[in-house]
Amino acid sequence: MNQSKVSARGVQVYYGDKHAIKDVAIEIHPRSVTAFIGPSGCGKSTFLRCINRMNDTISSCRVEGHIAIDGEDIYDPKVDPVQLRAKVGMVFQKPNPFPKSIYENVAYGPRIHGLASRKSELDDIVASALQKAGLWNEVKDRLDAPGTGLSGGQQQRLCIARAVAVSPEVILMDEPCSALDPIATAKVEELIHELRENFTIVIVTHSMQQAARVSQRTAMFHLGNLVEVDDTDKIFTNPDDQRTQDYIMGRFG
Amino acid sequence: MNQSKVSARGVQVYYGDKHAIKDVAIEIHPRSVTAFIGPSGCGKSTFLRCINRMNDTISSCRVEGHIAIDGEDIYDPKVDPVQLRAKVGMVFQKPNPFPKSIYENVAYGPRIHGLASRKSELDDIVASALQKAGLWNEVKDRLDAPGTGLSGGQQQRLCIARAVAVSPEVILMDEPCSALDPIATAKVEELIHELRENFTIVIVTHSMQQAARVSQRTAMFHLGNLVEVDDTDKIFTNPDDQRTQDYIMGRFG
Amino acid sequence: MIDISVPADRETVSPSKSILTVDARTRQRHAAEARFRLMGKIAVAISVLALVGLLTSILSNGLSSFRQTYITLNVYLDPAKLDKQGNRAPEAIAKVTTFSYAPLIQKALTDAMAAKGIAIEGLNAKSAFELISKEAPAHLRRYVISDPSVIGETVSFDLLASGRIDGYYKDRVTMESAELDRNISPEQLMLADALRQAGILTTKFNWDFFTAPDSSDTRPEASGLGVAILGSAYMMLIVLVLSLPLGVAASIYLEEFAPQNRFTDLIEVNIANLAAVPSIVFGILGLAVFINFVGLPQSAPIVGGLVLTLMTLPTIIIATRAALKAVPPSIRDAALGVGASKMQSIFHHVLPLAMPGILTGTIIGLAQALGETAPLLLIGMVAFVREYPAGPPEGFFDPASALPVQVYNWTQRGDPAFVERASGAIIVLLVFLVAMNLIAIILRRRFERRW
Amino acid sequence: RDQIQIAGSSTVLPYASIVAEAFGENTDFPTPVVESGGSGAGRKKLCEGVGENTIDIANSSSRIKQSDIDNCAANGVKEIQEVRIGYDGIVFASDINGPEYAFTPADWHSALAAKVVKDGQLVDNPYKAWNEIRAELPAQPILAFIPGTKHGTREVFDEKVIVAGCEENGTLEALKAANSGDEKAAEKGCMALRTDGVSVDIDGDYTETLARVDANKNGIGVFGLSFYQNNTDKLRVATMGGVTPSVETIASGEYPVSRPLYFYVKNAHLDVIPGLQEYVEFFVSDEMAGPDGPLSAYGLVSDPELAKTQEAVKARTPMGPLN
Amino acid sequence: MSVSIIILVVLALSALGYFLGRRRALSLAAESGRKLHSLPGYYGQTVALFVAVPAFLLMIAWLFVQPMVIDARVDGMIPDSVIPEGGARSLVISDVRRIAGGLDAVLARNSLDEGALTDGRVDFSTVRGRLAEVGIALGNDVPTEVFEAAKAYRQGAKIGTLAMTLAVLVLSVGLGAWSFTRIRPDMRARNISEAFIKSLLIGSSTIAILTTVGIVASLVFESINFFRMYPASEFFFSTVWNPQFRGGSELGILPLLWGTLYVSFVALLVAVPIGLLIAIYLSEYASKSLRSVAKPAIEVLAGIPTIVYGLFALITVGPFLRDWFAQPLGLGNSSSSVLTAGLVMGVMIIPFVSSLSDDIMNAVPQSLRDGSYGLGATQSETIKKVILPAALPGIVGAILLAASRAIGETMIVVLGAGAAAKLDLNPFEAMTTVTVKIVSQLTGDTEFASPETLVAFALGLTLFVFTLGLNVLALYIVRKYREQYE
Ligand SMILES: Nc1ncnc2c1ncn2[C@@H]1O[C@H](COP(=O)(O)OP(=O)(O)OP(=O)(O)O)[C@@H](O)[C@H]1O
Ligand SMILES: Nc1ncnc2c1ncn2[C@@H]1O[C@H](COP(=O)(O)OP(=O)(O)OP(=O)(O)O)[C@@H](O)[C@H]1O
Ligand SMILES: [Mg+2]
Ligand SMILES: [Mg+2]
Repeated sequence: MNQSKVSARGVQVYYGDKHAIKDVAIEIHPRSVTAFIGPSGCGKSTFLRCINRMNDTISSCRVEGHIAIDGEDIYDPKVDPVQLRAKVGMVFQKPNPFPKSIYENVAYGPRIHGLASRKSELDDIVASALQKAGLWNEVKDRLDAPGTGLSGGQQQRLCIARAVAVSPEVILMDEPCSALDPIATAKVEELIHELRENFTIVIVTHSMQQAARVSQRTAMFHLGNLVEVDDTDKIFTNPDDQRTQDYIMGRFG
Repeated sequence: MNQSKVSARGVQVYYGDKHAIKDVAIEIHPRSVTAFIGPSGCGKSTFLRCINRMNDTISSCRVEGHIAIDGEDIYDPKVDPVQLRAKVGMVFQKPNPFPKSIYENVAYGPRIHGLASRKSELDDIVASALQKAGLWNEVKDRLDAPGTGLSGGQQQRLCIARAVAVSPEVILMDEPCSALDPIATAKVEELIHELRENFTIVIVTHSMQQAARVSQRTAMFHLGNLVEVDDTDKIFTNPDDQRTQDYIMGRFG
Repeated sequence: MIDISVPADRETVSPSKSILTVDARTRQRHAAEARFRLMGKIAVAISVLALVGLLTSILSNGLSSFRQTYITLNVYLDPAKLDKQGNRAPEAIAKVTTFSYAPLIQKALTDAMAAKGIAIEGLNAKSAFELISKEAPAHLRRYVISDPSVIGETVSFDLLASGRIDGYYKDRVTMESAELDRNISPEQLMLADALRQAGILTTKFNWDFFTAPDSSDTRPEASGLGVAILGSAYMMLIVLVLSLPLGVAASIYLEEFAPQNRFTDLIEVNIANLAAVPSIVFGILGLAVFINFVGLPQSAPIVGGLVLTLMTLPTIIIATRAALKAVPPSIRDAALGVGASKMQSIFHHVLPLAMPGILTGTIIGLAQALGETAPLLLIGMVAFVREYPAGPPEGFFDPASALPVQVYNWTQRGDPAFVERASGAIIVLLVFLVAMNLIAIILRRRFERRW
Repeated sequence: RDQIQIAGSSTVLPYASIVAEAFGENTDFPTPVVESGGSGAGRKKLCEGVGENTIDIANSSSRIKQSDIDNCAANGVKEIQEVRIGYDGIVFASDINGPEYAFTPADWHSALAAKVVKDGQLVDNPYKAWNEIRAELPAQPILAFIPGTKHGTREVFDEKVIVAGCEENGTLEALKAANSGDEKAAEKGCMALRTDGVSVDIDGDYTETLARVDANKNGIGVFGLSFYQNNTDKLRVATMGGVTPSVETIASGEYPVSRPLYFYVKNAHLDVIPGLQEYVEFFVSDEMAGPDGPLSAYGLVSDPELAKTQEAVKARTPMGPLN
Repeated sequence: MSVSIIILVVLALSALGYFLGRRRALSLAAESGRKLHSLPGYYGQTVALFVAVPAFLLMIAWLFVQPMVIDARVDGMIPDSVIPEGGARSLVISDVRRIAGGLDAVLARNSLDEGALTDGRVDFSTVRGRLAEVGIALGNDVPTEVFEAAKAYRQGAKIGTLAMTLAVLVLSVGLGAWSFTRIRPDMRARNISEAFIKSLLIGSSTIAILTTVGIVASLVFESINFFRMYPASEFFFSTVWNPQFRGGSELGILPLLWGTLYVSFVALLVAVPIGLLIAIYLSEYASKSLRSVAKPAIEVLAGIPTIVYGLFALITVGPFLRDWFAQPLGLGNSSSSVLTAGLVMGVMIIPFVSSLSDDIMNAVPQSLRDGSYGLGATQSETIKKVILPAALPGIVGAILLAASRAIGETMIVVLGAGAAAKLDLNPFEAMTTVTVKIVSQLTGDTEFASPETLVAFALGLTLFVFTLGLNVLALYIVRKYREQYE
């Protein structure tokens, strides 16, 4: 139990009347990559957003149950969501760059967390984050161009860089490669590999191949239920649940 | 020449100083699917938006060259971009549902084009469009819920349904399956197959497999240049250009 | 251009931080957050406090104007005075001036005092009569003219008490101040008390305040807001009907259609500048254009409405443009992408989303227009008007005053009784304002959404 | 148009509205519309031309100027009647709870002028309290609320108090000497008031002055007689040259600070606008403007030559050239 | 037919055109089996617009031109001899116009027809008296030439009006019919009607320009008169403002401009922070219910008549500042001061900043907030660094509006800051603003054609140019820092 980075029990999420997550329990291991898979609309993003309490911002959304990070209940009233989110970073499904320059987009996190004391340090953080996200070459000579003027895939990588720049302990990535070409995808996967050594990563993906490539454990969601969670190898070769098998085989939707 | 649905010659696009599309010439065949592939930021979306003049809305964007649909120059001052866009539908890279109900999102196009004279007809159009996009089952009992309250993948399918509902002659799809699970993807690909019988489709995709599965012809972009355009089989088996080969093999980015 | 290079990789793995114990930096940030939030609360509190303070002072000064003191007398309408020929000819009766009615009332009062056995030492009949408003004879005269057959009968009238007597029951006048006041004496106040005891003098709700026209300085107790309310209503109708569509239309053109060039920049600056033009200058414009050039009548709500429209337009345009600008382009793209024309995308999607801002502009613009006096000064609406304007639309061309004008006028008058009435008029003006904006406020709430 | 339109001075406005109200009550004519907006603007409007969309009467707290008459003539307004309706008394009053004041014009000049003669020398005004000027005056700091330069009252104040006081206390002589005998410059020097906040211009109306006196208990305000009469419970009036202002002392000319009030009628409108002639006659009738009429009761000092005015009005005598 | 009846008729025709056009489009489409280019309603709209818009334009043009034409004709009929000495020709012409209007009234009152004018059933020997009966004022008696001219004028006007009625109706019906017959399924009805609407939009925005032209024009004329009487250099550069009744006034604008700037600055110093904080609190922190009450409530502040604020400044704030700050600090003992007026005015303009900014901030997409929260930013950091910059253009607009209101305010300044024009840094001193002096000089008792009154126009014009400069500056700043989201 204590080996889990994130542990959830009996999580229920409602959007108004709609019951979006039904009694989900899961343990997410530290220094490993967990993949969430499942058909569109099954609740992956919703559950992901529970882990750093991003659902707080949706007024109609109600979360019940227990989620702990490092054994600390994150829905405890004593918990400070700001600190939580600094610790648990997030890359959103829809790229949402700030209407600022590319540089400012990435520097924003380090600035508010005071990660750099000098300008040059900040420059370093920005550059290395962009590089990790595989965007450096494309933007290095237009860092002061607006982030909103980038292409879809570039924006996505910018958001990855932005999240990475604050070095959170847990990184939640909601389909981080959806708009990326294979090479950029590979670059991001490489980043995930690298990050895994020190951090805990949860990634939502629709690509079975990607899940298989990058994750150690995989969780399968369906209609708001967590169908099954296990080692990735096991899930992809010998799932317990029929639905998992069917989904992986591409047999329902 | 006359067999082309869309024919472009010497197209140049600039965003302010940035030269985003460099002298592209391409013929898009009618009743077929053309896939645009290429690394992120190479100009696929930009070129796609030229085809129905969506770039007009970006004030910094300047388009030069010649693009014709059915032999008519679409940048001719006599051309009404509205009519053009009714004829050339578009699914954007980032899902952008209207902040209205799901029903209204889909019904909007048919309404302004007067495609239904009675309410029941409109209902039918909406239902069938949603069905084609594979969203019907998920939303059929909450058609009056806001479209913005859908999951990422659902929003994407909603936008596909919205575009399909007006039955345009040409449909431009910018990564329509990026947020979709394999089954939903299959459903959309099926739709594309179906549509191909009567319509012309251009699809931007990052998945080589998808390009291979759905398209008859493939165009490869790189750094604003059209590297090569040919039959899909040819591109994937025996490309003329080294860059295409490299890209398909996943060797650069 | 920011020019930086890639550094050597820096992998710093800090030990995991607890989320329950707040570290120093976060504590600081939270303190900043709390301060910021507190500042927000304080700001809201300040403004609400200011509002409450102002409203209480208005209400405490003005609410009393909704009640008025009356003296009920049975007046014998003496034919010998009112109809000397005795044939009830309306023309002859119309010739009888109010000066002839006054003695009737004075007599009625003396009789009433005698009947109740009221006698105040050192108070003659003439001083006693000063308890009754100068409006009373006019009231009687109107009554008789409307129905000459009542002459010769004894009719019971609720007559207004004079302003000072009324003030006595509203704590504005006291026995001590009456000593010094040359318009009232303590004896008169004692008489008033006696009459009150006898049930002749009563305080009632003052409907006339809302319906009666203005009155001259000598009879504050009779003045009302009827003409002003009508005038303001007419003007606001014109302002609303003209400024909202014009303002929104102009903003749409400028924000969505106009090419971005020097000329449109000029227009933009120009509109912002119009907002800074003092309102009296709009009055100068109105006088020159609408009255002298077009030849519209003086003192008429139509001119006032047009001038206020011009004055409100910049406010609405600025607010609308800001709101249009705030709608994300992706919404426009979505509409254009399914083949909507620009016009359709704006009217179907952008405008509804910009609605809250537009309505705010309207609310603020109308609030300003409703309270404005300076431009009306030059087009003749800051005036003493006692005749009601006709119904719309002819009434738009009749002389009228306006609520702020009434406030402005009353605050300038010598008799302190007008202070209360000015505050009462302000209450009415604010109620008018809220009523007028209610629809906008409700609509705005409905249109508000996040995306 | 069926109602009379009147514009002009806000000093005349209360009287005009009393008359208009009574006129509307006692005749079949509609109540005239009385605008305020200043004497200057009123006379300008009167002279804009003849016709429906111009006004019939301009109220004025000062006599019409030649430039107005010229302007009228240029616009086709040939005949105007001048009607003097009475006099407006100007009084000095302080808070009711304060001390009594008995002023002379010289006191006021010494208190407010920028330069005064002290010990035979022309010096910057050194006085801080009234009793420094004259020992009989109370030991109160000097603070005066005087009409702003937009008000016609200020002209009278300047002329009848400041300049008169200037002459009285010898400053005029000294100034004349300093300006090498130039009368005009000396007078101008007399009227230059100190700017250190002791003399406060009021651009608003008497209610503002009253409010200021209320907020500054040692202040002395300049009011119209009628305004004072309505507020005798709050204000204590000062005597000027030993005379207490009242309708009687002003009418007799004993109290020095007063001015005539006028209105000007466009003769061309007389038979045209219904009721105009009747209104004019009604205004100057004894029942209204006489010493026992409501106007007098309200504080207008009745014109001793009212009978003459009544005749002129009946005869519609247009005014001759300004003398 | 009177103008209003023509308007009603044209509007009715236009409504009819809408239905016919729509129906025809539908039936044509059904007949030919071809798809309509636009929605059927647009065909109706096109016909309706063709019926109404050109007809109205013609009517407006006609109403402008007709009097000029007739005036020119009448002008020829009037010999110089009847023009009174020193009078102007234009006055006689306006007499003609008035007589013509009066004749109508006379005829109407006596329920007579046209013939009466010529065959003398009505006695017009005393035209002036006759007209007076119906409430038309004339300055002089009427010479025959003028009377004849008036009759001609009347005739001309009659014919003109008749012709106009005909022309307008013919144009309206004609264009309607023409556009009706032109309906084809492939006609670009939407484009046509949208072009019409667009021109209406353009028309609306020209009103702003016309207003400016009007304002400048109505100020310039009298300003020139002013500068003829008073040297411009004194006006612009003198530091003394001291108008006098008997002439010899000093009318320097500098102290007034300074007062305007100072008071507005203090007001903005109050309103901008408080207003912005309110906007932030309401749009980001407050509950929905609090917001829906507080926002309209605060807007009431903008609707309270300024006299209330003025009295509040005069009676409460002024003495308070004097007794607690100015006197202890030795900064003077004036109860009216720049600070008093500024503070109170600041409260009044809070809603201008708060409500508009609140709307704009509310329109910033949620995804931007999410992006910031997701990085571990606190709410206040998100607001300061993401939302405010994104909403900047709207906020600047709001502030400009507030500043404008502050510059234009009079009552609060009169009661709060006093009427003395002074150039001083001390905020506890009484000062005054340009606007206050515009109002007071314009409504004062000085004669109109004196520099003391006319200076109001010059002040207005100068203020106009001055604020124009400030606005250009503001636009430049916004352009520089603007951030476009999505
Ligand atoms: N609005 C804009 N302003 C300036 N530059 C832009 C803008 N939009 C795109 N670009 C630039 O133009 C180039 C092509 O962009 P485009 O969006 O066409 O790429 P793409 O091929 O669609 O990439 P992706 O697969 O990432 O969506 C990119 O370098 C991008 O940064
Ligand atoms: N804000 C919202 N309001 C109401 N319902 C919502 C909201 N967001 C999501 N939902 C619903 O909750 C369910 C789960 O949504 P979620 O976004 O978690 O799906 P997902 O697994 O991330 O799907 P996808 O792969 O398409 O992104 C969906 O049925 C969706 O329609
Ligand atoms: Mg999702
Ligand atoms: Mg793209």
